[in-house]
Amino acid sequence: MDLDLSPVEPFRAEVRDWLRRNVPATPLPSLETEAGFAAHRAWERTLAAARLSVVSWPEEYGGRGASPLEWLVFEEEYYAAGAPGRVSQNGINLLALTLFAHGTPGQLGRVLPPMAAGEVIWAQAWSEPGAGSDLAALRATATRADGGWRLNGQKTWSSRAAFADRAFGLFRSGPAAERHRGLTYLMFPLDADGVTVRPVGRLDGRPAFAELFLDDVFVPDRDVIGEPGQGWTVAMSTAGNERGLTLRSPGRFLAAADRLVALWRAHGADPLLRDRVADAWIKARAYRLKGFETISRADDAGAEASVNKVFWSELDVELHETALDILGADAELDGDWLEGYVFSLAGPIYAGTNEIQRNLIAERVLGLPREARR
Amino acid sequence: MDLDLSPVEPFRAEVRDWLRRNVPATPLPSLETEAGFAAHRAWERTLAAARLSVVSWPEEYGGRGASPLEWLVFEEEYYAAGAPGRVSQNGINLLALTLFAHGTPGQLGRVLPPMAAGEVIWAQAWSEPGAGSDLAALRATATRADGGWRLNGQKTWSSRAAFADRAFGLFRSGPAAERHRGLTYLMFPLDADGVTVRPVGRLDGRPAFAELFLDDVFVPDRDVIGEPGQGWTVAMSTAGNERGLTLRSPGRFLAAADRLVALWRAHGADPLLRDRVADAWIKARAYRLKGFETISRADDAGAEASVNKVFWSELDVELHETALDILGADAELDGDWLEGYVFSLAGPIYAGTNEIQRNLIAERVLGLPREARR
Amino acid sequence: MRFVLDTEQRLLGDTLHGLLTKAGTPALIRRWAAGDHDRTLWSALGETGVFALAVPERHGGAGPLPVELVVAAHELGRHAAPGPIVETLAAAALLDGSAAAGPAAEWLPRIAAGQAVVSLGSPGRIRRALDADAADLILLADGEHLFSAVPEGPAVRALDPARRLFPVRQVERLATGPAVPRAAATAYDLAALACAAQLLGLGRALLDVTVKYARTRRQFGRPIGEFQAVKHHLANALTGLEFARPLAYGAALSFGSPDFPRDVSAAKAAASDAAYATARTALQVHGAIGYTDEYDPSLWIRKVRALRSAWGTPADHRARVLAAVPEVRGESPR
Amino acid sequence: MRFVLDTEQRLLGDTLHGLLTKAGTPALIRRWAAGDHDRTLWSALGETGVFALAVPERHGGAGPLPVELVVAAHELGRHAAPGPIVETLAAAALLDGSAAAGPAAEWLPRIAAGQAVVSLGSPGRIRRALDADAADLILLADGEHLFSAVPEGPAVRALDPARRLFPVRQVERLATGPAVPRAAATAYDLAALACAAQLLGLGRALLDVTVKYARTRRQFGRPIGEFQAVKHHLANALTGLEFARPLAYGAALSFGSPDFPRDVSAAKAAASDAAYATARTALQVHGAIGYTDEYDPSLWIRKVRALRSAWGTPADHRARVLAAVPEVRGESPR
Repeated sequence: MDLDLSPVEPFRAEVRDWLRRNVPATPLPSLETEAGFAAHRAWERTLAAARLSVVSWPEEYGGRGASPLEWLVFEEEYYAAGAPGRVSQNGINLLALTLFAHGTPGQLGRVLPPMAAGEVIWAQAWSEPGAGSDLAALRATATRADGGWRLNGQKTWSSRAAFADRAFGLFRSGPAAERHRGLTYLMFPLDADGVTVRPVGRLDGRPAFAELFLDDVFVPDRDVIGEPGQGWTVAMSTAGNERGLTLRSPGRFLAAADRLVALWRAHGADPLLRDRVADAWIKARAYRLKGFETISRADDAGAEASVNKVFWSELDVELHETALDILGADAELDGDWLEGYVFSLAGPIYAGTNEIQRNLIAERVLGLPREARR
Repeated sequence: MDLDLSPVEPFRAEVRDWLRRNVPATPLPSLETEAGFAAHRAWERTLAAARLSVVSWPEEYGGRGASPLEWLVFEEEYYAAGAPGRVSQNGINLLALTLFAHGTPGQLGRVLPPMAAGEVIWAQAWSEPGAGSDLAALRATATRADGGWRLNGQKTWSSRAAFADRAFGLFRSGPAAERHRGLTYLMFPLDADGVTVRPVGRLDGRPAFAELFLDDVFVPDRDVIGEPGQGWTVAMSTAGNERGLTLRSPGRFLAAADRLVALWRAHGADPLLRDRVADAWIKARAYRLKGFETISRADDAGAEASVNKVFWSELDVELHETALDILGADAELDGDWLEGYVFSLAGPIYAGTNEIQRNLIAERVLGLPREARR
Repeated sequence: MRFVLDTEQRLLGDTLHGLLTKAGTPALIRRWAAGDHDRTLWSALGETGVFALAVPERHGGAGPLPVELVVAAHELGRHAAPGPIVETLAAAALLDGSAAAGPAAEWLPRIAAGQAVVSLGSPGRIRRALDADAADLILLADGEHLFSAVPEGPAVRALDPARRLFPVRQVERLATGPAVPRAAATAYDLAALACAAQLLGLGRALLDVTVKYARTRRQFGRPIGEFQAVKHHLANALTGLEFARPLAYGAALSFGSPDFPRDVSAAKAAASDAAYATARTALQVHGAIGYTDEYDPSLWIRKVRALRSAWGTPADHRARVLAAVPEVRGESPR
Repeated sequence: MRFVLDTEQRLLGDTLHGLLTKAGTPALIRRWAAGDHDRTLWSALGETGVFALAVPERHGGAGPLPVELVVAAHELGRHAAPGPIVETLAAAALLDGSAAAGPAAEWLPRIAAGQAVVSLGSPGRIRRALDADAADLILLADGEHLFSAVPEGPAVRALDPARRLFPVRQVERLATGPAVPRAAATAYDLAALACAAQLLGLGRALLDVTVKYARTRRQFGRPIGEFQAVKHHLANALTGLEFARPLAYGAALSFGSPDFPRDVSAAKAAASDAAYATARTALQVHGAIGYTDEYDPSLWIRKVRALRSAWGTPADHRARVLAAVPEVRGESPR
């Protein structure tokens, strides 16, 4: 057992140096605004030009073939430098991982490079009004058409969709009674005929997601991922990744915890809040070390993704609640900490609520019996 | 709406004055020891001699017919004075309330005066090894015999039974398949032929409860409470009271919270613990005021007992955990706070676990649907 | 001793609930946030006597009636009514107690009648005046001086879009003397109590709407309210609110006694925690929809977060409580 | 970088687990509490090399090997092994570092071989020496002086009956100089780390036994482990333990670096909280039986509560962590 990071120190130094020279001195506007979205897209292009937008991908698609450890180190440096949020995150962390597992060579070659370059920004289109946590209850349909499929129905909580270019999601291509079976995984453009995008404001009023109304939207066969009808299985590989380290890397929390300590000190280091500040810092380190443990293991400990997701999502809320308590009467004022707080509140809800994750942990890791089903 | 306590101030003054003159200067030994039990029994006799052992009962049974408000005030003064724990509590708060509702005049006359006088100390005998939270799964039996019943089976977690005189509980007089039906409520002596009492230590090693083994124990008909086979209904009236104010009166927590504040100040008023100390004090006051609200209402808000039980049992644990954290490295040493902590840990478990209470609150107060049953 | 609302007090609550339901506060909140300060609701509240509760009879009011103020603030919170209502109530106490005879005679009858919208600030304690651009009068209490004030710049953007917070600067001195800080202290306590009551009303409304949602929203083939996790979240929310309420009424009844500040602080700390925990539960049980700007309960959730640290943070109030707990006579046995 | 135990380290854990399972610690704990200080298990631990992990090679040991110490302490905690094991390990570091050549040469080989039971105290930090009446040597580190010591009166009654805590007084000076406080600091950190690892083992054992109980115990016609409330309690316990573990191994790997004290403190605070939360869950899920003296897991529950505040409370350790966090270069954007 060791924690010898010296082999990756040259890579860390290169990343740190590049970021020091390139991270905008002034924070970009919120990426949940039109101007902010454009600025973040431009930043993705800057990253891509330095081959830093998707370091862990193979070189042929715009990456550097970085190891998981190098990726973790990249993330540490990225957030420590206060670099902008990643507007390409849905594509890079969800769709791309699915494509690597299930995509055709043609899809990989067509989809990944523009994603890496920040030319095409992707939105996810999972949820529907009647199917949030219970994704198997999806009702939006994909119907066979000449050379492709026709999409109909409604998607909701589609993050980034207010300003993104394309979206991916599951659609029902078989009878609803089949639930997990009979779903197909498709990609479609948000500016296609028949797509209506209605931006929806989140808690701070910013349009962080959108509703999508789909009226006979044509999708060619080549934009189906995996076999038609096998979308659930295909999507679950994405979901597994979504719930692991990639969705929120340890680097984010290390940086946020350092900022929290600085905020606490700047406000007089109130001993009343000392334990909570320390806990946030300790937990961020715990997540970092847990990440090293995860990538050191050959086997993929399935529900570990659930354990990680519960941990980081609650840490994120606690960390930001502590920051707001440090700010006291000023907590309600707009600013980085308030936006971070609003963002953190979604953590325990999305990508499988923490209640569902706890069920999975109890049943899959601890072996407790499943509930009586109706 | 008012909080005018002036009409009960003379009563308060009388109680306070008597306690000031009579509460032992040195704390009695723990009532979970043989010597301590005897000392507490003697204290009950002292209380009874001053007609202060059961102030809310009718005068004919040893009480003063005190109003609910007077009872609350009595409890406030009693615990503020640091008076000894009540070894008669099982009898006074559980059995007596059931007898007032369901007992015959003969039973009332025979059972209550010696209970009030501290001459007969009662233990409860509800749980069985296979029936803790799920009381309807009881298996110990009461079988018809000439002039009475024969008890067989095992009871457990029988609090006070290591040293008490008599016990009360439910026994199955019909088929087990009937669950809630076919139970009978009986009283029996702990020194009767066929009763074996095996004291069981709690977390601090003190024998706070016992196992009872019953082998053809004869109980005369006059010691059945209510109709045979109706024991569940009879017991539920006791349970309702058990879960309300009487099991842990607000006065206990007001006194404990004042002691906590004193402890915190004596240890340097560490700001790190300030919020938790303040919360305990605030919650004790909240419970006091909630008690005034409860007795001001004509209607009995059923599951209010569950709300109260969850609240005080968690307050009790929090309050004692805070005390132990104030004591720091000395927290593990024997003493009042540690014994109070051990005692508090039983609160969320007994008299219906807090998990069950939360179900009751959700279903009976909030109207959420019951779970699917098998 | 009868520690429950009497018939008349309950009637006041019912009347306000009816009025506010009819007014349709969600639309009003959104309009208020957009700068539309229509006073129809304000006038109606005045006619119902809400503002008169803080104004003494000699100035055309019926107060101070702290219990009724808690009843009213609870309903106003339950409907998340927008505008500087608490501030106007506090301003009444401040004007009345500051020995500012002229301004009191000028403004108190108008406040009582619902014809004046007042905001206020106080260096250190209340650094920004709520909805100052909608106010007929802005008060600024600074030590022994009471001033009128005007906004000094635009509103600061805040989480609750209907809370528009303005820095202000003094314009004219209205009163000077030791009565000013005394009145400011009373005004602060009354406002903190009204704020606590609002939080309880906000929490109650969020609990109700979340219970309703959990009864009807189905996932995995059953209403989500059937799941124990959801049940226990909601049972905890109820328990917190149930025990914070008597603290608020208890504080109201100690108005005028030396215990009033301590009791107000106990109520504000407990109400802040209970309402905030309920808001978090509401969000978690609703899922993404509760996180949505256009879903009405999100207006309640945002207001709870804001009021939690308005008129003193929970930590401020807990410190005040402990400072007021007397020394006990040594450590007594259990 | 490979941040998982290697084969040999896993083997050490498995060996100890086997040894301790066979030894039947519950009976040993009860005997130890009753004053029976039989050394069969102690010798066996010595033969397995547990104590040698803290003793340098020149004194007959194999250490210091902090990772292996964490592995061993985890298993010792998992079985709640009684006796001053952590104290003896800390004593080895103290003797080794204190420039007390004679006592070191005398005691360290015996410690390494499992032939010496040592306890220790330190004014301010460790006010009572654990199991002092069972010890061959009691050390007392006070400023620049290292003393041997003897018990001064009977054991103080404590929650965990197998933890017998004695006030001690100094007898003979063994060493003096600046090396003593340095060695005492290292010994303290190593002990706190071993204590953290014990807590993780205790927590793991409590989680395992509680999961097993929840699978088989039936109430209301089903195993209680089917209820969501029970599931979520246990999932939370697992999550806490899972994230405290890497902190303990991370701290072991920073032994000798300036980060060691900070990393030990992070591990001790997190392990204390995780193990204590697990103990509370174990108690709640078991119900009354978990609260029972004669039910073995109650021995684990009591030990967790005791170790939570032994070798520094969580608050002490959190303060130490924050004191060691460097100033960041100003508040960076998100």
